Amino acid sequence: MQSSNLSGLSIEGIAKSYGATVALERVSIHLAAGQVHALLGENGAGKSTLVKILSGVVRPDTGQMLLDGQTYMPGTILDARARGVATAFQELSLPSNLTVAECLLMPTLRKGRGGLVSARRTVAAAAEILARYDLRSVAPSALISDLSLAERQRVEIVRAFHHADRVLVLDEPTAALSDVTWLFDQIRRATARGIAILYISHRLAEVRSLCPVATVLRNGRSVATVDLRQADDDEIFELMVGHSKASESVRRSRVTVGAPVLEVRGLTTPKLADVSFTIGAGEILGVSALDGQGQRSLFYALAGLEKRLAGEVLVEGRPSRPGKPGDALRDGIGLLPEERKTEGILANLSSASNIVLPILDRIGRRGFVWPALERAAALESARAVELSPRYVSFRIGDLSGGNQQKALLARTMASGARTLLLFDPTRGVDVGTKEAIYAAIQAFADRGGSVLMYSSELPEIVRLADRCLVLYGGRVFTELAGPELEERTMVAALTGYTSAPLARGAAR
Amino acid sequence: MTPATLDPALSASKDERRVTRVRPELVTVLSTFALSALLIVASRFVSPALGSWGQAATVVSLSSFLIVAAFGQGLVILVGGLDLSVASLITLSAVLCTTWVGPEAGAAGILLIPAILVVCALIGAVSGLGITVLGIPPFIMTMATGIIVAAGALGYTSGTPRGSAPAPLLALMKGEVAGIPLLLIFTAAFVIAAAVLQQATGFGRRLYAVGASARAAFVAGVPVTRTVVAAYMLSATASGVAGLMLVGYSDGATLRMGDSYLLPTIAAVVVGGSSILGGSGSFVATVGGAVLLTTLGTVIAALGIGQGWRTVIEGSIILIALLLLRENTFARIRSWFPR
Amino acid sequence: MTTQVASLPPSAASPDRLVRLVASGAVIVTILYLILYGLYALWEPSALTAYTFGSLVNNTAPLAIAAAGETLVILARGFDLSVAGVISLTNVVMASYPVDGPGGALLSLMLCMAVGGIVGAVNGYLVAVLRLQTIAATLGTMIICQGLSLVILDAPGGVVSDFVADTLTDTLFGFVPVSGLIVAAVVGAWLMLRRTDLGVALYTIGTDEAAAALSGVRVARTRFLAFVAAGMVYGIAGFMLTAQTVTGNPNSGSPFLMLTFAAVALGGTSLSGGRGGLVGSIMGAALLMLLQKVLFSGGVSSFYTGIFQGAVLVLAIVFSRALTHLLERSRA
Amino acid sequence: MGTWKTGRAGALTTTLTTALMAALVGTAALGGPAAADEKKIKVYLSLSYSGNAWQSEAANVVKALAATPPYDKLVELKEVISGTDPQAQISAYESMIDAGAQGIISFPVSATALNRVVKRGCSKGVKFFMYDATVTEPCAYNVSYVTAGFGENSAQALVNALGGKGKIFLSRGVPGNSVDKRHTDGAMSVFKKYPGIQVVSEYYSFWDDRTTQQETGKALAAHPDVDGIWAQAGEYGAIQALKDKGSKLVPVTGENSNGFRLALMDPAAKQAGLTGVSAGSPPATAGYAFKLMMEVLTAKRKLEPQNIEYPLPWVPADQVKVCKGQKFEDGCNAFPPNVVPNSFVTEVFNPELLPELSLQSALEGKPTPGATIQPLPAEVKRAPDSPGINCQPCKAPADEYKVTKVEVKPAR
Repeated sequence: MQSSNLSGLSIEGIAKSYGATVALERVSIHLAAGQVHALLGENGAGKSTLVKILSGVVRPDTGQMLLDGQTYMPGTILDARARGVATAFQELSLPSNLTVAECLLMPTLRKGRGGLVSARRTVAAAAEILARYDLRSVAPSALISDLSLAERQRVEIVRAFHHADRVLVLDEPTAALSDVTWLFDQIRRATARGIAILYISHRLAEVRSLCPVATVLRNGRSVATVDLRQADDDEIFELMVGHSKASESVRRSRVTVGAPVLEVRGLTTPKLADVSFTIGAGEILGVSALDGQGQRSLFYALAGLEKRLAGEVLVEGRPSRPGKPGDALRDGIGLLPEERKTEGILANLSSASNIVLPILDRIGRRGFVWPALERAAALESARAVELSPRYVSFRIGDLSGGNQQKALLARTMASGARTLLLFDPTRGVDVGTKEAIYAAIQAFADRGGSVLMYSSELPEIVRLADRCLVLYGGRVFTELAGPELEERTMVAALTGYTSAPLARGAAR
Repeated sequence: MTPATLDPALSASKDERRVTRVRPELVTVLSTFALSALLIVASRFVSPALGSWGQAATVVSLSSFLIVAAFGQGLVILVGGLDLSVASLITLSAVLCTTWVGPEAGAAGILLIPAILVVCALIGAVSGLGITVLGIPPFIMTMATGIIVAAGALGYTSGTPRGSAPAPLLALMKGEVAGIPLLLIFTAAFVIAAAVLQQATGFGRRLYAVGASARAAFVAGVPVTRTVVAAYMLSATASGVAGLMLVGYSDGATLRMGDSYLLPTIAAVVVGGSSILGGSGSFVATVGGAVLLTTLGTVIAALGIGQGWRTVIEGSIILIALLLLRENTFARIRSWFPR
Repeated sequence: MTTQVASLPPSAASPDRLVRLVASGAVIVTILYLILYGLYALWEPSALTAYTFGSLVNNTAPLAIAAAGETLVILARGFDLSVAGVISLTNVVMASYPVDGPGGALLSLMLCMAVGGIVGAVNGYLVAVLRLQTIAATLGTMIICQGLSLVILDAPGGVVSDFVADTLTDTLFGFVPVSGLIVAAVVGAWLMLRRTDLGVALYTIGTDEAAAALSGVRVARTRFLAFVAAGMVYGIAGFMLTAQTVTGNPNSGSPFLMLTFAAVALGGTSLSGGRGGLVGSIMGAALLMLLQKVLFSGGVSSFYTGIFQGAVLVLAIVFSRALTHLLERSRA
Repeated sequence: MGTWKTGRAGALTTTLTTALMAALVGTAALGGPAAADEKKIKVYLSLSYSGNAWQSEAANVVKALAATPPYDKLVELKEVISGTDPQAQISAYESMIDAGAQGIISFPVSATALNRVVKRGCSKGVKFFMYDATVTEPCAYNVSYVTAGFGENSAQALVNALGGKGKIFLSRGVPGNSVDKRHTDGAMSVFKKYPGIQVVSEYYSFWDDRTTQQETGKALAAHPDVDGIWAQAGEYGAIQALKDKGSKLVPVTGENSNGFRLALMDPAAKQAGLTGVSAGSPPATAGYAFKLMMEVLTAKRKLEPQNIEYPLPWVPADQVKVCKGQKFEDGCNAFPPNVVPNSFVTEVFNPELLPELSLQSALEGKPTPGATIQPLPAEVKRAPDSPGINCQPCKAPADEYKVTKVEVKPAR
């Protein structure tokens, strides 16, 4: 454990409530300069609130923070930056109308003649920043809206690095990154300069490779600070959830694969060429690919969100040509979309309303969907994904990302679809929630449903899938099954046998 | 408070952080009605004859048109739109009612009343399709349909609407059943039916979903286009009903009949706490907003000061009401009463 | 970098700025304007005289400036109904307190902008600090302004100084309308504003308020300033309206309410914020005013004017969307 | 809206637009300026907003007269509706002047805002005839009843009916309107003389029946014991509001709606306490103004621009008489309820000045079969100056608010 130390950031007894909702009860952490400190905790443990307090977005009700021995209580993001504290947020905070350069320099851009903003100087300054952090592949004049999710995440991270002279907060920085080498390099360089880093991630392996110490947050309190070299995964897990965890990584028991449920023949879209496969009843087919290899197009074309150029899709023998997701649902295909924030949740509504959306007509009595009926149906669906009943009547936008994801999975499963298209179902989700989601997916398959699942995490595929398609350049590069379905083979296949193993695969 | 070490009491994975359960919408509804009642009582100071049941009855009858029209406006706002054709549709249905049906209408003539509402609904469908299929902003599309419908009504009547109200509408607006004004019964029934439609049917729930996020609702399989078009059709129909009620009330139609209702419908919805951006709000709160605005009108009308200052006071009270109805205010009041 | 970066689609290079510009509302509405003006000139040859054009510009200036002000608020994702109130208020203030001569005109202009700025500050405070919904708060201030206008002038009348009445509606060198120069000055100020941090922040909070806040933009301050600036611009609109009508009228602002929003939307500014610009709104206003002329010269009159107006409004939007679509497809 | 699905609406939009734009240009081209008949006198009728009975009747009589021989061969009349926005009317006048108008007959929406364009028109030889509402530009002809004392005369009639004592409502017109102010000032000049008269409520009805009904209803909630109502146009709504409240009616003075006139002669209403006077703004002014203009344009009359007063219609309750035919004949001045709507403004006729008109002209703008234009009396009545209404700057005569129609009873 760290002793009280003048250099770095000390957080002492911080508490924060929103009205009657208590987000943080008592949190104390010391971030030492030059060290990467992990923050672990389930979704809803209070991590986001702590991040907001550190970044100056909200002020704590009680408690104090000391930065290098001086009181630190930022009122705005700019206050925090002025003290050398910056954050790369989980929900990326890059306004989509700006260019990369503007984003990096906001709110004060470079001025030219007459004190007016000079686009040229702004771009030049940004190019310099991008170069400093080895991100030359992103053009400083590109619009944020034109970037891929991974590129946006990188820009977000670079911006935080740029403003963080003393303390850097990285909230799920790898959620959209398939490759973490670049990030880890930057982190090492930053710590070498004496910057304290608070690192938040659900990926324990990642955390172990970076951080010597971790603080565990549970129900709004910092319950323990542990030396990661001396604690094993189970101990950490127990600290996080408050009880020991069931054994992990059991390859799912293979049920006999039934008759074909989803048959795809020669599916072609502008980003996908001639993809064919079949999923049987009770089967989970994994999809693995690097960013942007057409996996999104595959899922969206099946769900009626993207136009098909050619190919045929049969659901239990009947052709399915959905023009919109509603049609796909009617054919028995349910989609869990990629972007939770924009395509998934209805932030203003309760979780219950979110969950029952596709089955409103079914749960009604004589056409009336009374609140009690909605709640009852939602509770039943929530049970399947282990979503706590108390969250069902909450505004879904107020829930943590993991609970939102559970609710969305509950919605997709409740829709009655026999084929689920799950696009990265555990993105940005903590360990406990992951387990619940895995269990729900397995249970669904065990009941005879068929699942097409893309995941950015290889172990997930290895664990859940019966077979796995590897997409490369919009085509099925290979199909792995049985003993081939393990991480090393997959890593090779992902890159089309072209390069060294990926960092993440190697790290595991 | 527990120190930052492992605490046995915490070993059970139980989240003890408290959470508020009072719904802000409920508070808005209660507040608007309470403010209205308060205004009525306080208006005794303005004139001794005010603050009576008679005044309350006036408020109910005057607010009924606004309530009906604001229902439609509220649905459209709920799906993230705005209906500027309310005024023209009120006028259109009034004009069609006096010309098609008229005072001496028999049973066959009465059947034309639903036909009028169908015309309104079709116009609403045009607005809705323009917005969903052609992607025209609701503001422009409904403004355009409004202008077109107004011009059509003008041309159709050559400027002079003929005829007067059919007997059933007169009865609706002025009749009584067992001493209770028929209008009150009708309005109450309308409010209940409309609130149930909005809050407790699949269609109503889908409206909320589309308003909260059209994209997410679409991905989740909601027929967004159909839902939005239906909202505009219902709005147009509600305006049509308000027009029919106005015909019964004033026993005739004029071409400017609806003009004074456009901004009040929006104001009623917003004062009732719905977000102008869609996805939130309840019809009962809108009713509260409509009643509050109408009460305000009757009280201010009795003030013995010039129209200029009267208008200033009206605007100020609307602002004060909005400030009082903010969620922050509720939170602050709640914090005074710790549990 | 590892290979996977190479396998990604190349990071979106600087997009084709020309296509973006052409597809922007301002350019499309200008194209529409030119088409309609051609039609107008075809039917009414005097349309091409400096006088007719000048009087059209005079007629357009108040609405164009009002729409310009409204754009500032709409870009920041708001609605400002107080535009109608401020125009009435500044109009009656000017007619009640006329000051003669060029210095007087300048003083009046300052007064109008101050009145508008104060109303804007009230709006800004209600919206940005007290967090009322924009449409509701500005409805309240609009009503209050209308009341105050009636208090100041209870019937049309008042006196407007000759300098304001004559010079501001005149033409320079026989072909440059003075009112056009004022509009140009507003545009100039806008182009400067766009190239300040505030201007960038304005678009940003309209696009994504949460992200803007996390990027260090002071959201409340930006929104407050947007309302103040908009109010001041409405003040200029009231000033120009007074110059044109040479009279005070406590109801003079009312017709502007819907028209400003129509002009903004026609100009390609998204009513949900973040996209568009002030030049488009000005051209949108010009298009609306031109439309009256075209319909008149085309022989459309009487009852059916409204039907054509509505149809053209819709068609203009559909046309611009279609053009944008075509351009985007040709780029792809 | 429209953004939840991507790239679907585009193609459809494109096709539709192309088709619609083509259609629009096509129609527009077809509907282009009709080849004007060079020999005809080009006259424009500029309306504010043809949204109420008054406006459309006024427009209809002008249209009917223009189609009555011999004018049907002489004049080419075009109607333009520009709304209540002065700027729109300025633009409309500009267009008319550019299009070579010889005469413009108009209901001006502002007494002062149009002056500049009117002046320009005059300098190009255009004759402006304003009916009912007026402009202060001296080169225009104003034909109006506004100076004829509606406010003070009807106020005096109400005072007389109340015996000089009682609580009254003022049901006014449009706030901030100069005609409303002229009427109200006139009325107040009378009411002030009677200490027993107490104005307990003053509200604006926008000259509309339904608004009057609602506003009167609100006022009645505060003052159920009202003794009389002085109303501008919309007066029939005031009577309905009284009826909504119960059986008691009170004296009401108002303008010329058919519903009001019928109510004044209804024995049951009289029994319940209704009496009053129907006076005020006559749409017939438009017809008179048009005929004057045509006589000037056809050089049958030499008349310098001036303010001309149209006589104030004045029908007390005991003089209401229902017409049997299509016109005001034998002193009748109202129509049966099944013939015209309640909001119909009866004073669209004038047996002496406008014998050409019938109900059909007022309702549909069609000429009366067989009628021909009759010459107007040579004399016109000059209107007194009324600052801000028909002149600026000028001084009102000392007897501006002189009561002319009824006896002035001394205050008790």
